[in-house]
Amino acid sequence: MNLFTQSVISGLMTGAVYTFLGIGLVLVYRTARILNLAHGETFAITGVAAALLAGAGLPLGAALGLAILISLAFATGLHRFVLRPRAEWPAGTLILITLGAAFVVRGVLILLAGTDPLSFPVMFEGPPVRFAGGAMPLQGIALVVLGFGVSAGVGIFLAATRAGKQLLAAAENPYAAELLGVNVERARITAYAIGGLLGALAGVLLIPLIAVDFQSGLAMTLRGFIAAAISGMSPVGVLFSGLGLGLFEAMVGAYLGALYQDPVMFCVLILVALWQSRNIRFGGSRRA
Amino acid sequence: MRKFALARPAALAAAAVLLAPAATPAAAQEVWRIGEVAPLSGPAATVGTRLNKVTKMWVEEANAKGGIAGRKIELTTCNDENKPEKAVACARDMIEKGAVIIFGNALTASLRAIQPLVKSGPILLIPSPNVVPGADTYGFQVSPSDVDITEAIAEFLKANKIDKIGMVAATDASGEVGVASARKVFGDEKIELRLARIDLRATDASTQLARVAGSDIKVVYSSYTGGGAITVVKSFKNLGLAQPLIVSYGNISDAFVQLVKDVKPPRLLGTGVAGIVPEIVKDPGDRARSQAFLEAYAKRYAERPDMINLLGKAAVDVAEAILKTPNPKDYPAVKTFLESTPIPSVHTQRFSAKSHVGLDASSVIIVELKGETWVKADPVK
Amino acid sequence: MTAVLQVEALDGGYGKLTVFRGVSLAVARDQTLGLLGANGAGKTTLLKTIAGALPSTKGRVLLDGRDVTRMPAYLRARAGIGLVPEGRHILATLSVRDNLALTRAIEGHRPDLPPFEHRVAEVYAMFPRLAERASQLGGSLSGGEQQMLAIARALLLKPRVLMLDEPTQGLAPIIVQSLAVTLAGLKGRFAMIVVEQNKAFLEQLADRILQVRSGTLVAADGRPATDN
Amino acid sequence: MTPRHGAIAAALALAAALPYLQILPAWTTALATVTAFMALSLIGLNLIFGVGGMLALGQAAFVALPGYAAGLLIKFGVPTMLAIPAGVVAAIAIARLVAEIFVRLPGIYFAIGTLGFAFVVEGLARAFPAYTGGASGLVLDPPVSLGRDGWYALGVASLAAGILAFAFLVRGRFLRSLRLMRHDELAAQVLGIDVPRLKARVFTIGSAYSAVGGILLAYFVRVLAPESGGVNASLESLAMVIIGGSGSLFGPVLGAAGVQWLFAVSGGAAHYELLVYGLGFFLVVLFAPAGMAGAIRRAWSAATRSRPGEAAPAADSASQAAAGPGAELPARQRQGSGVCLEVERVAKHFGGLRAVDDVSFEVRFGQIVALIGPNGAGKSTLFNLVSGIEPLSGGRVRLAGRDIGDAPIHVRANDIGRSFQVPRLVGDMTTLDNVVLRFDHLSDRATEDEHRRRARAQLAAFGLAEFADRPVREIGIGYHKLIELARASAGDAPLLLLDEPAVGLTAEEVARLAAALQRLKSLGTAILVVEHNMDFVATIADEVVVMEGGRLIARGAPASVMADPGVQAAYFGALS
Repeated sequence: MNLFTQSVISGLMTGAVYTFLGIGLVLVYRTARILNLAHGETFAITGVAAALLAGAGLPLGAALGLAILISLAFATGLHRFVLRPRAEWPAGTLILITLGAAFVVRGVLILLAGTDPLSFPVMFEGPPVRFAGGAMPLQGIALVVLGFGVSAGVGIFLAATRAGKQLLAAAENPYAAELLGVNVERARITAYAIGGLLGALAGVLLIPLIAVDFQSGLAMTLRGFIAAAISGMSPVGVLFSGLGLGLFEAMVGAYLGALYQDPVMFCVLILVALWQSRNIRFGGSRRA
Repeated sequence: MRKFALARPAALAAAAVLLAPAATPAAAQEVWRIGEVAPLSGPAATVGTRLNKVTKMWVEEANAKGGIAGRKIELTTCNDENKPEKAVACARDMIEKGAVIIFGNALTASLRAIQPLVKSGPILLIPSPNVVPGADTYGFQVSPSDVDITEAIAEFLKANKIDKIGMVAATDASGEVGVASARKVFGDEKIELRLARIDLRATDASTQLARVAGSDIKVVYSSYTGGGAITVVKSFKNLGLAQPLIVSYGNISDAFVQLVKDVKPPRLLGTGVAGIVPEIVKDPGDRARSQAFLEAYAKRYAERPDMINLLGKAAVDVAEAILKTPNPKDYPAVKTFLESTPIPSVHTQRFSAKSHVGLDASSVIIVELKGETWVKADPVK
Repeated sequence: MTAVLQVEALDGGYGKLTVFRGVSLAVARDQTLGLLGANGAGKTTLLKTIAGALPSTKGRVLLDGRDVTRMPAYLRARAGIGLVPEGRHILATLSVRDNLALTRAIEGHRPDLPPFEHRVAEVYAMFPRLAERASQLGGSLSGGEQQMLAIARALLLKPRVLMLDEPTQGLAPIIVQSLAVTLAGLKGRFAMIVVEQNKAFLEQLADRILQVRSGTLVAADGRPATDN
Repeated sequence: MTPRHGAIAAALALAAALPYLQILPAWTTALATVTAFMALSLIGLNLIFGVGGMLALGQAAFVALPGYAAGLLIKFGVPTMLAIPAGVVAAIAIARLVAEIFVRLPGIYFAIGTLGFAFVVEGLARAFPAYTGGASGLVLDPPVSLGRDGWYALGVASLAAGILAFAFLVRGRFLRSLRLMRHDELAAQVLGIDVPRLKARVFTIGSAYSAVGGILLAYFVRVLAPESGGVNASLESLAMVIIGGSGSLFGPVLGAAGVQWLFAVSGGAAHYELLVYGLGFFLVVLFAPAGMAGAIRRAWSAATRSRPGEAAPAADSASQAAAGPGAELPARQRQGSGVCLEVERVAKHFGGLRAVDDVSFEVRFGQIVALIGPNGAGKSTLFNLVSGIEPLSGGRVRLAGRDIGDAPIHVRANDIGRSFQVPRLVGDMTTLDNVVLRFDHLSDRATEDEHRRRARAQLAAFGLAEFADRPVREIGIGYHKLIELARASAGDAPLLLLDEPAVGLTAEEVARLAAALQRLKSLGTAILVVEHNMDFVATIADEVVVMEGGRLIARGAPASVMADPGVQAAYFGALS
């Protein structure tokens, strides 16, 4: 077995997870100006729901479909019934509301699923693909392809399509967008729906490779947040920051030891935060 | 300072609390107060809830029979959320309220925080292999220690003429203890150890496995418990590794089997006390008790008991023996009693004045998953 | 007179705070109405309420005789109420062209709409400066250019009624002058309401001037306005 | 002792006795002890987040650091009694050091940075088990053995001391400055607050609370696990502060006690506690942003039907009566004579854009200079260069002969009063407090009462006395410009920079403004105004400076400048 190849494979898979979760956070942040700490809950909800439904005898496809719908309902419901009526509140308070929502989900999931981890079968079965002394499961390939592919799609959608630009405009200045005929509310709920869908997809693809439990949500949010923060909340940047984080984690794990992963990785995060904020002056506006 | 004008409201609230009907319990009949510190939420919730199920079952059964030595048991379970400060608050309160026994159904850091509190009693029962209480304390461990478990693995390797092992250990406390035991035991036994740590957040263990599971390695050991263990097993399968994989005692459960049944490595082994496979227990008494517990538990909770339940059972059996002594509150006497009397359980516990660990490596077996049940492991070729 | 926009006994404000009360006015297709008033008099709130960005608490707003009082702002924009808001609200991170393209949200909701390219060509002809800077970011424009862009955006809506909130604010006199010329050129194409503090500017432009005083409309001479 | 103090004392005594009374199920001495230490450390987070508005997502790091520092010292042979205070000092020193980094992180980046720091501390604690005890936890032996009651007494006493210190510290000038900084950092700088330093100070003091509470808790528990310094612990701390009432004196105590009690009383409740806790937190942030403290306060004022808060002090009301509306500006020393502001060949480049290019002019004491020019001519940039918001690319700025080109904003603020195009007042504070803020940060350090008296007189001089005790947000927007002018000119700064002071004012208000400026001028103040309203400029200005495209194109008396053909073409165009 070739350790380097395997590290790259592992890094790609881990990076896809970072990106998958990061892009959803970026999307909601860029359209609704909210750092959604309940984002990872869509991952946990999907996983727990799919595992329970599949366990109850539903065919896997149906269980996954239903689970994704539940997760979508959560993501859009959070916006529609909780955040939207409070759109005028300060950003910090809205962040805390999403944290509260994450806590509530955690409380519900422990009641439904107990404390044991759950999982469900992979969608892409078959022997792993082997090359250059490494092995990659089919589900892992799907995770990498969809993770980076979908995230790139979202990035392109935001930067290059009319609907994407409307979404960005709705975020930057909802009042102006509304006066120009943009249905801001629909733009926002679309963002939450896409975000929820991405979290759910990440769950569907990743959980068969690991497991999920009641407290997976916040951990996944944090993972996405790290990627998003390093990218400077940029929909294109998060592709690279996610990939970089994944490779970094795999390489450190392989050659340095997992114990040093966090101190090094988060020192980098602090440095990146410093670098990114260098051009922001007091009051939050960018320097001309 | 009008922001802080809270004084009168606070006084009023306090008065309201004072005037509320004081719900002091009437001087009820004497009971055995027993405390349990267990993580029911937080990262170690799996362990805490499983041990708690056994403790609860024991209390129900004992009280249904009219209690022990004529007294009913009053169990207080305190959720420490796997935080030492909570564990300390829980344990201190239990001691204050006159708990005769405390079940330390918690993990390493919490247990290390509670231990000093029982310097002069009550008895602290510990079903965790990661903490070895000193023989001068009132702490008693009903599980084989992590060193014992590692020794059993070493025995197994030697019996199969294997002199190299690959090990994946988490960056948490169990991994830390596991690594220390492995270095010591495998070093003593001249078994080459190849080691990789894995972060708790990891969603893939393939680099770790790639590092430790070379073609020269005949057996891989994962000391990981819980969700992380599943990641290791699944990565193992994905890499298509052919070696037998040994998982730690915490994974010898139905829940784990359900999670890995589709992704089982060619051979999945595990560590555990023999009671988990009653058929191979030599002592007929131990065998009968194990069998009886497995059945009773399955009936009560409609699920198969696992290793952690079994260790919980060992703890409640010791507790029952203590309550049957003439004066369970005479802690020095109880300590002497435990140090001199074997306690029959799913495995007979033999504490001594030199060791407060009731079981040793001889009680540990290497099991293997066949179908959906764990049986004694076959040799490794 | 057939009014394009008719406001009947409208009350509005922020939350529980009523800013204006009992406002009635009507503007015909070829008419420009000037609203004069000091800061805090309620002019901006009134325009925002007519545009649907703020809810009204009483009264009605009719566009071409159709009651739009319950319509959200984006639907009113699609129906033909254009507002050039105070402060212009240019999207700083989008290019000039993308700022203009935002108005394409109304396409498909208005059968009479010429293709976007035609409409853009029309506003570029009116503001050649914008055509030169089409790919520049909105935030990099000068104040006067931003005002042009804000007006151009509103024009792309093919409004039935165009409302301008303090268009001269913060502009240098030379630019104010060219703005007056531009707006005069638009007169007659649709109904206009211009809110200003600059009386001279309004007098150049408006057919009729009303004053907003502490939330009510009065005629320029101070007597109660009897508009409809 | 006032009745209020008596009530506080009674409530605290009762709360302290609560675990012994056994009337609250599961509220025991040990739990109360843990809660007390936790609440003590949360006071720090409350200062940083609740009062200072800095979203610190990694505060638990500073709760764990002193224990680890002490443990390390003990490992190297330092006696425990010495190692404990040294550990606390080390933690505070680290807080001071990292504060240097964090205070430079605006908004969300501060949250990210602090979050990262918690991960680093937790990770380091795990990575070096030989020094930190690793994941199994660091064992700490208390140097003295305190019994149950001893620990509890220590808990209550340290918490009481912490609360008192907080109440003593977070008031008056410090509290006002924090509220302004939280509201508007630029305005804070312009009023003379060294924002990075104030933030660093708040962060350090808050972390000192965390450290003291943390080390007491660590020695009570005897074991310190890496998780106690990590992100989850930090988020839980934040949740407790919010549930208790962020920004309020008793919030941390109520939050810690409420959450700990909730978990204790619902112990073994078959997993329901997480949901109860989650719902509790969620409902508080949704419906009771002021937390438990706010709810209690509201319930209390509803019960007594009294308005919360105190009447203005008697001395203030007396001076208010003395200074009737329209009174003259308070007597003061005349400003100097000669040149006040000297702008010499000043330039500012943004990349290739020359926003200000080789501009020189001066403003003398007792002179009003108007800066005019088309939009984008560089007037605002020039203002920013003079007040220090932007660094110079070239040239010099002198104030009364001193070169101030390198001085930071808050240092210049002592000599420069500035108003903004859109007034930057704190809406939640009274008009008076908004003006007192200006006096707070001038180099002369008079007493609080003196400052309040001067601020009241200043408001009276601008005809604003009636608004003094009302929050600014309740006052019509038309007055905000005038209030800001009163604030900018308070404290006799030799130079005033006024950005479009007449925009949005009625004719009547413009007249009042002109009169006020004339009075300031007569006292010798140098005034530089950016303005578009030419009538207004013609009335007040002694000299006009015209800019176009970043360059100065004309300078002189209003009438002659306006007649200049170049200016006509560039600026007035067809209008004339």
